[in-house]
Amino acid sequence: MTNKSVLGLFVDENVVGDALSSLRKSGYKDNELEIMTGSPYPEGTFGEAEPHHKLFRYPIFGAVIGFTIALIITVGTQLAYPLVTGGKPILSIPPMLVIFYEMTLLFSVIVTILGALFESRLPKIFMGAYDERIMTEGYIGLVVTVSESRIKKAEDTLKKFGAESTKKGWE
Amino acid sequence: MKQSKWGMVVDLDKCTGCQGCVVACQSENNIPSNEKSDYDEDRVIQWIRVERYWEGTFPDAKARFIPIMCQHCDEAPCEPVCPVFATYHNSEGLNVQVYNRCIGTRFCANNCPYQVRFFNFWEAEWPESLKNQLNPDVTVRSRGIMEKCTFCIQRIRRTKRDSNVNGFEIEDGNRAINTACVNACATEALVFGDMNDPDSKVSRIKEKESKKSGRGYHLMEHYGTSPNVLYLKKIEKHKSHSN
Amino acid sequence: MQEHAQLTDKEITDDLLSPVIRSPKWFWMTIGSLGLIMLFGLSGYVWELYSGLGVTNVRRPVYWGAYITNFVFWIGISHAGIMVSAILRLTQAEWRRPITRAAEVLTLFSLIAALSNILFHVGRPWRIYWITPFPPVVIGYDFARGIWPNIRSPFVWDPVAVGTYLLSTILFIYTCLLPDIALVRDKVKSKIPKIIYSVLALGFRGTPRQWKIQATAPILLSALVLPIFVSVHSIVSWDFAVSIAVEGWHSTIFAPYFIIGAIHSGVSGVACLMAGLLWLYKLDKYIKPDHFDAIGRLLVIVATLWLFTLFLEWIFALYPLEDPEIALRNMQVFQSPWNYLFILFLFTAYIIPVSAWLFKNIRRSAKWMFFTTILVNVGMWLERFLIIVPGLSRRTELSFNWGSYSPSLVEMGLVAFTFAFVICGILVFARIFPIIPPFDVKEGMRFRHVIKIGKRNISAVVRE
Amino acid sequence: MKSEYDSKTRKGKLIYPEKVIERSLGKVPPSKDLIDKHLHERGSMFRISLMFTAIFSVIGILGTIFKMINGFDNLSDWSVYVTACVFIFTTFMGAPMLSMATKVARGNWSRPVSRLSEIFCISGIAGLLMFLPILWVLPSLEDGRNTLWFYDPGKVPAYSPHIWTTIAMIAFILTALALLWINARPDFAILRDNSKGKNKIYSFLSWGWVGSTKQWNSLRQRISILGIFYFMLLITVHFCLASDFLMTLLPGWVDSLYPATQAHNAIQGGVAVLIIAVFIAWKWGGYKQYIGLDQFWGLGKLLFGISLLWVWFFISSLMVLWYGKKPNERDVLQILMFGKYLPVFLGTIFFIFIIPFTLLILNNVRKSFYGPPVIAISVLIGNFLDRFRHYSSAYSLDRTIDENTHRFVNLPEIFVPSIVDIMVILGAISLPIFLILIISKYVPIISLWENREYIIYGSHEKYHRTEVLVEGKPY
Repeated sequence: MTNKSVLGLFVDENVVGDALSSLRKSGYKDNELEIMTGSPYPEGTFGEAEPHHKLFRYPIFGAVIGFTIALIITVGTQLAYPLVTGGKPILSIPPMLVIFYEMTLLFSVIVTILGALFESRLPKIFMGAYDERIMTEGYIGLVVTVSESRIKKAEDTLKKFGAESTKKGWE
Repeated sequence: MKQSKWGMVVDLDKCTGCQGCVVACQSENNIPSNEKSDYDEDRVIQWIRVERYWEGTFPDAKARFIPIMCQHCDEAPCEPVCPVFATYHNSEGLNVQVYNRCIGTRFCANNCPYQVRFFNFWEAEWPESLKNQLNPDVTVRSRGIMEKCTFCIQRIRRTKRDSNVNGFEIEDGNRAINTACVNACATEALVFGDMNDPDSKVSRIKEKESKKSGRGYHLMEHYGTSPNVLYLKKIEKHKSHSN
Repeated sequence: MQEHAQLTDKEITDDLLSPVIRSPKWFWMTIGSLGLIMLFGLSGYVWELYSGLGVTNVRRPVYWGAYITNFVFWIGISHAGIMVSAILRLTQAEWRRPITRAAEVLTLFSLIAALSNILFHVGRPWRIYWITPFPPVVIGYDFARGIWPNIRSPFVWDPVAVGTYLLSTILFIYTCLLPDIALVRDKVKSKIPKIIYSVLALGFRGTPRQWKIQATAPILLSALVLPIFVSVHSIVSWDFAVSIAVEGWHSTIFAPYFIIGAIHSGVSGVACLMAGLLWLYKLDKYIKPDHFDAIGRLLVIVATLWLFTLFLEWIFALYPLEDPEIALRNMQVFQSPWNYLFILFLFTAYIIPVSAWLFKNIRRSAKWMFFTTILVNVGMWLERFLIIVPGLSRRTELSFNWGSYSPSLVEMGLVAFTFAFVICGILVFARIFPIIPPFDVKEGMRFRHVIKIGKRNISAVVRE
Repeated sequence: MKSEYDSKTRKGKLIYPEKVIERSLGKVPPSKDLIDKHLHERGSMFRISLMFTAIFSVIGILGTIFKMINGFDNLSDWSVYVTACVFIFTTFMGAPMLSMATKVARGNWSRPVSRLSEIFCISGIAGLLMFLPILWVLPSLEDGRNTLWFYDPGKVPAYSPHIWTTIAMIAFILTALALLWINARPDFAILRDNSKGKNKIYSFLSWGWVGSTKQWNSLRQRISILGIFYFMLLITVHFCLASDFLMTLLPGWVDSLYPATQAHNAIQGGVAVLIIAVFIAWKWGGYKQYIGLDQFWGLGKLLFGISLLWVWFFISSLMVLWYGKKPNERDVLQILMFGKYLPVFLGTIFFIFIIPFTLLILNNVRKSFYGPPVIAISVLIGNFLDRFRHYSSAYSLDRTIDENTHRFVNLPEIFVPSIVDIMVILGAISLPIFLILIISKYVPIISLWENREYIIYGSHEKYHRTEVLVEGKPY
């Protein structure tokens, strides 16, 4: 069963807030309501549900991975070819520290990026109901994604609150 | 058989600066002949070179000679900085250079206090007449890599192999195992041998001269590179330039 | 207090995307001329590859020359990019908004330029991959090697560090670029670019969740990239500092000395770039005198700290009173041409610019900042040259081997190539993506408040 | 600026209006409560600590006198004394940097604690007092050691290190006191007008401060100029101490980074003691509603960054010395790190880096009342061990050198402090605290005027359906 989504374009933050709360009152869940803005607003400007994320955990995973790889590479290569150079010990710690450091940071960065993409639910293949003016002209979009039966009511609500234009899209 | 540790003694009081060692080294190790242009642009390749210093002023000016080759340091600064293990310390105490591995970062050359490492800026070339005198035991180095004195490792290897095959003992000072420069030295200023063998000539000289009264010293000792080449020089009344 | 222009989203979008939508008049001409310079340099490189490093002027004992100097220089420039953007993000400085991306892009291209110098430098560039720890099995035909890299060598630390830096820079830039790619996607009309941009934008729609990640990820990444930034140039400095044989290199201050020098030259590079962009793209509404003022003040502090480290380096080089060291310093200061270069370096790197930046109206004028910062970078290039070459010309006890060096035409050509390459790269980037992040500017507009005390309007900003 | 957007017809283009927040200074008077706290409320805690620090200071002074009686010739006898003296400069005298730095960076969070950091300026007097005997301890340049002054008889006086270091130190301390006074002048004026008893002193201290615009502007200029001077002199003093009073006494040690490292240690230790002071003021001083979580958070972040920087300094000098392997470098590594002093060295690393790094990396430790102080204490311990590692080894070193190997014949054992040394350490720690407690009777430890600015410029505002913190940048 496919959901349908309707988008309303607004200009005034407070109006969006009112629309959102009234939609909530008339029984639409938070996961059905979505706001789209062309640039960041402070959290909860529209009284929307505050998104929770675990981005701070990813670097630690990455660090662990990187450190292990560095450990394997450094110790492994030095033991695989135990050639004496300049009377330095076969397992010399200070150079290993350098490699540990770099690899740890490298992998924590990579994993953090992946985490950022995942946490912001990207990549998204189908845009659904979307309008280009949101990005370009700073309109605020309010998308309601529900089943066929309730889509009409949602659109009316958006209209009632004076959405500049509404358009439908498949999700 | 016992692990040998090769070393050399250079007696500066005997050296006449005749450059014989240089020529011998050039012909033994397939070093391209150094033209005038090479000297002009500081790109000569001399695995062993005789440095000449003037002491005093005319009329009583003395020429001092010091032959300098790779010191085969036990704690060589040039080794650890090579990213590809092209130079490392082998089990016989030699600081070996592996030409095939070298990628020519020239880091080792910077790190050598004695400046005995040389870079092949051009492809090595010989006049047609000299093509046949090249030593078959020594690789002709391609351009873009470092090279340096090897204590004629090819001679060491060959003699060892022969001794294993024909089963004769390598006695000290064997001309087959001596480096080319040592063989060529007319005044026997250069002595080559096994330092682990207590009664080899090298060890005996080292024993004698390393004492407080002795003439022995290492080149640029304050770097703490602990070289395997021992220099002998009698310190005269007035200050000498060569150390 | 500067006068804030209030702009709508639409205006901002049109302003900042105009060079992306339609290439400016001067664009192709500039790219072409830069391309000629690059071609000249590259032809020199081809010759070098064909006939060997003899075509350069490096010689015994000065085995390192203009290429390594240039490498260190570009690494230095690359530092400020991330450093400026990361530190400003972490401290939530409001004036960061228009300049962060330009700084990061500068980092990206200068890093690539630096890496190219290594290719020019080594004797057998086609074997350069041997310093990476690939298992010999993978490249089976390669019997000659059959060995791992020697991780004790600073030249193995370098690729690890610089590679890490480059990769994280690219990812960093892309993450911060996402919303603007989405913006361009919605702005462009023509077919094929639209498809490409939509693929790159990964379907970014600007939901609160996405914006929250967009706010959080850069700060987190900055915190991760700053340590990399510090380590990279320390490691580059250790290339020199670990070698005991060269006087004037073996000094423990080198890591901080190089880092602060890098910040000095790099922040100047960023200011220079900003002035250039301001002039090229008419960005007066976004890049304000206040930005240059702030950068100028930062630069004065950084430059003075750098001078202090320079002082430490010199005083402790002379402190043991060893002959080679004294001979070297003597040569640097008293012997031609090094003394002229040294004086030039001191004046261009510190005396002229810093004394200029002490004046408020010089700090606040883009033109002046442009020229002074260019001066700084001339000086910093000279600084690296004066560290590397005199040190290598070996004023040691073995005076038989004293040498000298001056770059050859090929080397100069390749140095010019790197400069042309970086400028060209930044221009091309600015043609493809907005070089000033529109979404960040919009956010800045929205977050601007005013605290009114009596008649005085005090500008204030929102901290979340 | 108003929006041209008409919400009836919903036409026109949208403009971001600058949200204007009305404020007036009249609404935020200098807090009466703060003034009362400063003038009247001194808990029994205060008196007890005053008493104890006084006693310990006397003990320390006695210890110093004992040492003087034993004479100045034996360097190793004084090694702990020097350690303790330098410890004052690497901890207490570093604290004011925080206030200077944040004033230059125009941060808002640090306004409530900046006075606490300035008050530490007074501890410089203790440092100077402790430094004076060392002038007799340090041998003159005639003993032929290497020096930064390139000693040649006739041109450079044999006592130039002593002279220049003393001059730098006095200038440093005078600058510090000037800073304290200039920063506190407006508060003195406020107290002059609000206090019954002490207004004689305050009217003298405030030196005719009426709070005119001219005065405020000149105040800001002076603070920034003196702040820069303070930083430069801090570096200079540590440069002199670290080089002439330490490095030249350890032959073969050429570490051009160490002076910078010690200056950095000073800033780190300064932040640490400041955190502890803030914690005390928050817990027992009764300033709970003035010092909040933000202050601890900011200080924690600062300490974290500085500790990371410290380990970078340390590694970058270790790497060069370790790789170089010259004879003298091996000796130095043996003496300072891997030889007899290994336990002290490991302790340093543990307390000064590992603990702060592993704990402060967690945000909820940074953003807590009890996390930062605990870590600060460990940093201080590490700081002392570091000073001890360097100074005591350098002062109790047998300088006979083998002629052939150019290396030390015998390395110094770990110096075991005697009872007198313990007394000196106690005194060195408690005398500055004693001075600070004394001065805090006269200088309010929460700056009245900066606290007022803090309230004005940082405000929570309503933003549509949420609330945001709006921070003003007045200058």
